[in-house]
Amino acid sequence: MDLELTEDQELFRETTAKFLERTSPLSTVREWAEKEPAGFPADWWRQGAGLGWTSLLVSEDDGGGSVSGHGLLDLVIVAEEMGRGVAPGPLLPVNVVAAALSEYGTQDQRDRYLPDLLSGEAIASWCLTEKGAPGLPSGVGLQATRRGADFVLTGRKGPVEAGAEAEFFVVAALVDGEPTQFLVDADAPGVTVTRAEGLDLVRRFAMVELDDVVLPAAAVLGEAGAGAPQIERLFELAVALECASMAGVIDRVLSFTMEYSFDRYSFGRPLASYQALKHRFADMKLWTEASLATALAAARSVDAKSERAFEFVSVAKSYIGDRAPLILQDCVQLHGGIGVTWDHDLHLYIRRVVQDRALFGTPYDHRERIAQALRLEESHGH
Amino acid sequence: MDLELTEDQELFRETTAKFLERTSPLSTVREWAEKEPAGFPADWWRQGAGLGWTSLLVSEDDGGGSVSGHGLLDLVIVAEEMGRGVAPGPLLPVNVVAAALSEYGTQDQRDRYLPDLLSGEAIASWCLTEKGAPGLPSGVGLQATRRGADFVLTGRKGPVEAGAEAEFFVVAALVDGEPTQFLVDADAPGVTVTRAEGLDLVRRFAMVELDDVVLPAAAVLGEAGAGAPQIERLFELAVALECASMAGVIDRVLSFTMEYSFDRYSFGRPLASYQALKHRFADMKLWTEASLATALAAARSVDAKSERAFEFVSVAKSYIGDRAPLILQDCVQLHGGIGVTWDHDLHLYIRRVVQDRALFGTPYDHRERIAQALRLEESHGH
Amino acid sequence: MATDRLDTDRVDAAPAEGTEDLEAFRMRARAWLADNMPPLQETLTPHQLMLQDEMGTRARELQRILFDGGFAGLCFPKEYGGQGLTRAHQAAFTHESAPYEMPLVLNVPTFSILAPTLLDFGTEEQKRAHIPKIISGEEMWVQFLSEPSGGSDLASLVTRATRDGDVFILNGSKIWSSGAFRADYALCLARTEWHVPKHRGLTCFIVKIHQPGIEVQQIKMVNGSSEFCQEFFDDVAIPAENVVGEVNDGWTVATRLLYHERDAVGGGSPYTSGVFGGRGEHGSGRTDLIDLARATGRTGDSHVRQLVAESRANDLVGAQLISRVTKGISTGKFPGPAGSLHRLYAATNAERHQDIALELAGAGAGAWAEGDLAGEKGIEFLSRQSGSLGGGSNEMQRNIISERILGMPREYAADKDKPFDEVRHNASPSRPR
Amino acid sequence: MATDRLDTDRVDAAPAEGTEDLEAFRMRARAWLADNMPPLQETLTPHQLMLQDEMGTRARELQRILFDGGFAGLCFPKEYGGQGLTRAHQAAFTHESAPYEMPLVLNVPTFSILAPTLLDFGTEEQKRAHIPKIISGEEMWVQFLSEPSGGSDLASLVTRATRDGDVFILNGSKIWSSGAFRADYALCLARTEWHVPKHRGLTCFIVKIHQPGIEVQQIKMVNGSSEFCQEFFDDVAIPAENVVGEVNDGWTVATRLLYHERDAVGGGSPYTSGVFGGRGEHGSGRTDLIDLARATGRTGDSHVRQLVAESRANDLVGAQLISRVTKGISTGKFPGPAGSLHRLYAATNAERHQDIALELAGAGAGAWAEGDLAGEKGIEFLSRQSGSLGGGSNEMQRNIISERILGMPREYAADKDKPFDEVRHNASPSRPR
Repeated sequence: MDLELTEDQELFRETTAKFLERTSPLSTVREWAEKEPAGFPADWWRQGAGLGWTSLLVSEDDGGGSVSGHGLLDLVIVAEEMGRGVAPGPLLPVNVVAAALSEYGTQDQRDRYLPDLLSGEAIASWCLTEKGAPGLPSGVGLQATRRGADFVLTGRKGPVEAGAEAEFFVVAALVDGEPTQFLVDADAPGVTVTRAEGLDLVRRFAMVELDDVVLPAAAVLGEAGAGAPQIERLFELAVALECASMAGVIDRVLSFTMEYSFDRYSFGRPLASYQALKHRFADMKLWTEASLATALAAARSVDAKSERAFEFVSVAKSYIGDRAPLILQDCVQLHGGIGVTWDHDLHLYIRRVVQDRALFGTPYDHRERIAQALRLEESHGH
Repeated sequence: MDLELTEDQELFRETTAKFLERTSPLSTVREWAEKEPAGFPADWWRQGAGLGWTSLLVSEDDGGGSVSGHGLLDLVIVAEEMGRGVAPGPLLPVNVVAAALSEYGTQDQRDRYLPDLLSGEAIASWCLTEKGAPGLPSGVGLQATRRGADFVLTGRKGPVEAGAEAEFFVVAALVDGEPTQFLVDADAPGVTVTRAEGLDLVRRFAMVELDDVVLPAAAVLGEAGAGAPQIERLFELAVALECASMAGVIDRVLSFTMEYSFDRYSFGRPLASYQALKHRFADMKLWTEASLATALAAARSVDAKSERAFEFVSVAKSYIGDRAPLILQDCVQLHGGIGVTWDHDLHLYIRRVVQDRALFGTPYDHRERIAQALRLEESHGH
Repeated sequence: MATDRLDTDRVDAAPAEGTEDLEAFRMRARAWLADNMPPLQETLTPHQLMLQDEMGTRARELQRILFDGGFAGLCFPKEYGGQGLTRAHQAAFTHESAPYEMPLVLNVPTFSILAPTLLDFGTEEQKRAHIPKIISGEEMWVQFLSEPSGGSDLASLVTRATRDGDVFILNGSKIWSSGAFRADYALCLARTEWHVPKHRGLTCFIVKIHQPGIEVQQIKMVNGSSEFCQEFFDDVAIPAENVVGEVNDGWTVATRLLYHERDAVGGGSPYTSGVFGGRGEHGSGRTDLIDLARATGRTGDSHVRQLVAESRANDLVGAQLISRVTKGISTGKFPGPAGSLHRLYAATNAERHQDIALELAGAGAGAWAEGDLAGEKGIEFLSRQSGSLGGGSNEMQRNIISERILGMPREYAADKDKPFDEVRHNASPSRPR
Repeated sequence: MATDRLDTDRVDAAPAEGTEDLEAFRMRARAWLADNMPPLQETLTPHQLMLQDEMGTRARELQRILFDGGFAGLCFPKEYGGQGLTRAHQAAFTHESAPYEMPLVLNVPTFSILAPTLLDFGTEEQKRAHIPKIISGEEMWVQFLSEPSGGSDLASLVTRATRDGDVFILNGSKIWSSGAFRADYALCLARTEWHVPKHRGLTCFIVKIHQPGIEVQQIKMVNGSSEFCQEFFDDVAIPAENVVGEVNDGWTVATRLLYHERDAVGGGSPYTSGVFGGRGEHGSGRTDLIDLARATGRTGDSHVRQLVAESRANDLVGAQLISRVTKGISTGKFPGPAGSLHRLYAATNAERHQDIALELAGAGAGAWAEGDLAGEKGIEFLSRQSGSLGGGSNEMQRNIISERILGMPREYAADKDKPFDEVRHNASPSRPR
């Protein structure tokens, strides 16, 4: 958690946390996992939107508004709390798309798409990732060819979060080899959305197939061929949210595992009194604080549009992405056998963290970005 | 230590250990490090040769002979004891060259070189490694070109153990792209030997430069172009000896660190009573036994000339090469500040292990060999 | 514990006069297997086989074929229906059996844990009644040891058996019994005396599982498996002749059982035939990471190559360690608890294997198109700790290694020498409805 | 300990009225540095500078330049010769000073450990006598805490100070004092009372180092450095007015000293100017692994790229953690001992850095032609644990984190509440000849 929240942010955090606790405790998450195709009821998401979950990255002119003047720093509060509670909901894709529209959309595009997105009526998602390529901006390979004044997209995107629920997509593609983003309606001819499998119980994904999808020039976000900075920016927003989510998860799990170690007795002593375990808790506490620190540093650099954001999000994602699964598994180990049963909540957290770790660049992918930032030559030689 | 030594082997081990204890305790090793250019007095090595250190891999016809009928299994006993005592001496290079002569040499070559090698009068070494290439058989790049019936070698080899003390070398080179080994006298025209720096205090290295060194066909070991199996075989012998040496080191260091933990009191309790330390000792014990197990399995497979030897030496080297430095450093940590002082013996062991780890293939190089053994394709593609 | 008297120690004695020559045995086994055992179905992984509901029935059938062919219970004594052969014979048979479908589910716990414990501490009547039926595939056994309240501190169990004439009345609950729903008998440890320190009030019983008063519930695990069970006992009457060992000396029996369990989980048991993963030596035959590297097109990436090779090396070192430790124990150079070494190795190697798999799976471990190999690795990662918890946690193994192999001071136990009813312990959870 | 009374807490109070604006200060510092400080000699690494014999003299000269320019002791109170500025000013100055030669050797321990402790517990006379001279570069200080017999258990020290009228007579030995041979004064903790529990019989003294009865021996370390010293005291008379804090309450002073030490080693001290490694934020400027990867021609190998990037990430996360922890402590959201977090992070990251360096060095770490970078890494690896031992071992930090941050039960201490002369402790080694 940010140690320097404003009073307003603190209030916002409490409101969010209480809402999640009341409306989607883990028992409810498990229910929704069984019976809600989207992983959550539509009405619940609209209520979240009412709390501001969809509008923090959008300018006031477009109907948005932040709590502190730093929209992303407000939004990571929500992401962190959602991690703490393994909450469902398309927080990441909706906000990335909202930011894309607000920052790069024409007036027409904003008028058409933003109101429903902000109110929670509509869901949208970002199609960046392609199978077999790293989930990075550099992994975009989908070709958009010109046909007269139009563009034609053919290829596959995915996994796409909330893909089956989305009414439209921002699709990253290449026009003449240059990154370009398009707004694509989910019901446009040639778009086929198929549910994918996923590790998280309530955060759902889909594959999006585009088969000769014809788009007018008005569907281009910004200008054709000028999408690279957009994609990098949206990618940094997405990664900052993932990092906050993972940080929230480990902070929460470490905390209840600590409690368990105080309550559970073995050989007449609480588990918490065993030095070998104490030292592991010390390491986990260290890694958790380091994760919280780097997640926040990443969010701040992205919020400030700093030139360090490129590296800072990759530092955070690679560090937390490595540590978080290890922390959670050690927490399983400290719980003993119940930790690997379906009825215990630990696996819900592992699912969330492993998914966050995997999408929008694995730690490997992000270290590769850091290596590039360090100008490490890719070919051999002295 | 091998749990299945024969009585003769057990006696041989004791004799070796007692000799080392008597003639080269660590205080003597430190003295020799200061004043012996070779790292040991020549007479001491002749005494070791008298105990059989040079003849175990040589057939009885050639004046050699083993203790158990399994020369390498006898020799790793010496290597392990030398690790335990950080003893000096060109055990590895002399035995590799002796094996090369005995297994591949002509009668003339054996008559000329072996007697002095076996008696300890002469020292020899193997020139495999080249700078900038992995220390593997595949790293040989030195060109030997034909000039009439002769061969001309030009290039650099090194680091070469005991290079400055060696009277002759077995040099691995390429003839028409095919591996070929040559016997090269250290005083042959065009051979320049320069001392190198090294981590170990008493095991010395040199760089060997060959500048238009002309060799007759009689200097070829075996046949020109048929050196690949020789080089692989000698490499496996060398790695098996390194693994035994590292295993000896960690077994010894773990043992005296254990003792220290019983004797040293902190907060009124012996260090050995702290669970966090106990668990680390348990892990170190596990890794040490695993290291002893895989070192022996490697030696056995090489001794038996098994087809698994290729993989087993690389498994052992990569495993021990990774674990041994970590075990030693944790032993330093358990000793506290005195563990990083010059006067404490721990650094002598670290030097030995880091050097063993580095030469004849790092763990990285050996994992690359394993990947090749697993037929992992080197180029991408489905 | 005077282990030198125990039946299972005989397996490492010199082979009896007239024992079949190893190579002759190997040839005979090879021919017989080819004629009698069904080839392994390559489409089903051993893990999938393990999860099949029908596997119990199938295993009994397969075991019967082995039994009829004279290849069942190779290392069990002849007087109880075994073949009285050596570890080397068993290893040869296991090697030869790799291409065939084998009744692997019987290996753990029936053959490797329960049968050896019964051999060591059962009465002559108990052994003659059960061991032959175990070897023929007629009886499957499980252990009723752990309890929801217990964790690593097994001896603090609170399931009670109260003497009532010729019977003991059992009440309480057990957990983590593997496959109890399909098994026939259990060795059950219960508290028979409360006013003595915890180890001294326990008794071990043979319990018929499917009888009134016993309810068996399968536990759903994170990977979807329901192998493990929890049992609830409601006034179950156990005949006094079902006591194994002495009354109130059940801890001795349980200790031996745990010794066999460490051996079994670490892969060092001489009583098992066949091995998961098909061909190759113990644990060295896994190819899942190679398949994964190929499926993701990353075999040429040196980071990936390093990880695949590391995992391969770890597996082979594990097999080499088992050889060393079993040799050390059998020659008396290592103490009995040395089995904790390969047990801990296997568990930590399994963790590392899962970590490497997750790394190689890349983006596909989070969400994936149906059937992707990477997705399987995401699912498997949920169970990463399974091997580090079952059969004594890694923490307990490290205690054993440091205290009983290295001789370091024992951990302070707040309940030492105190009557059990005066010690703080975890409450038994109430039965779910 | 009522830390709210301590002088060093003032550094995180709101800046005084009229404090110079940060950006104005930065500009002024930048200009002054360019005019006055010698540029960093790129040919000498900071580590080499550290090892130079002459560095003490050189540091005093450099510090005098800073002092004369009004840029010395930025965060020290004005009444003792400092500038009374904020952490932010200090950070700005450090950033600006990166291209220049700075008196880094004064940072630890003089500025970051001894001076703050003196600020917190010295008498007004002691502070006025020493702090200004410290800030001007005239006095270098060290701590005399650890003893050969002590290890992590500092309070079990056996150096004795026996009262004799107006003086205390000091006998015994201290070790691990950094740079004592070139320093002027020490804070020395000695036992003044033996019949009470160990913490309650200690007193802290100001000791002039170079005087009869004190012998200072430099200790040769594995990397060739001789920075650390051992001292032997033979009937050294210390005036009673040199007591810091109360007699027999030296533990309070030492505890605060260790707090400042954790801050210093972890990189969180506000009292230091300049930073090792030149440019960049704390610890983020290291490029040795990049240089190594280039020197060995392996920058294109993905395994190598991963490791270099991991190390870079670890360094940046370390800097981010320091910011978080110092903010947490200064706002009261974290307890004081939270400094152990970044202290442990820095130490374990240093270990990992060395491991990665060894991996990247490859074959060259074992034997090498003169001047090879890989060989340097082999040598450096010998000192891998240095950061994990100095200033409280990693084990002590983990105890502190678990017990004093997470509130877990304290480790059992066999000497708790026992008079020191009844407790088993390690003997003091005899003096080497």
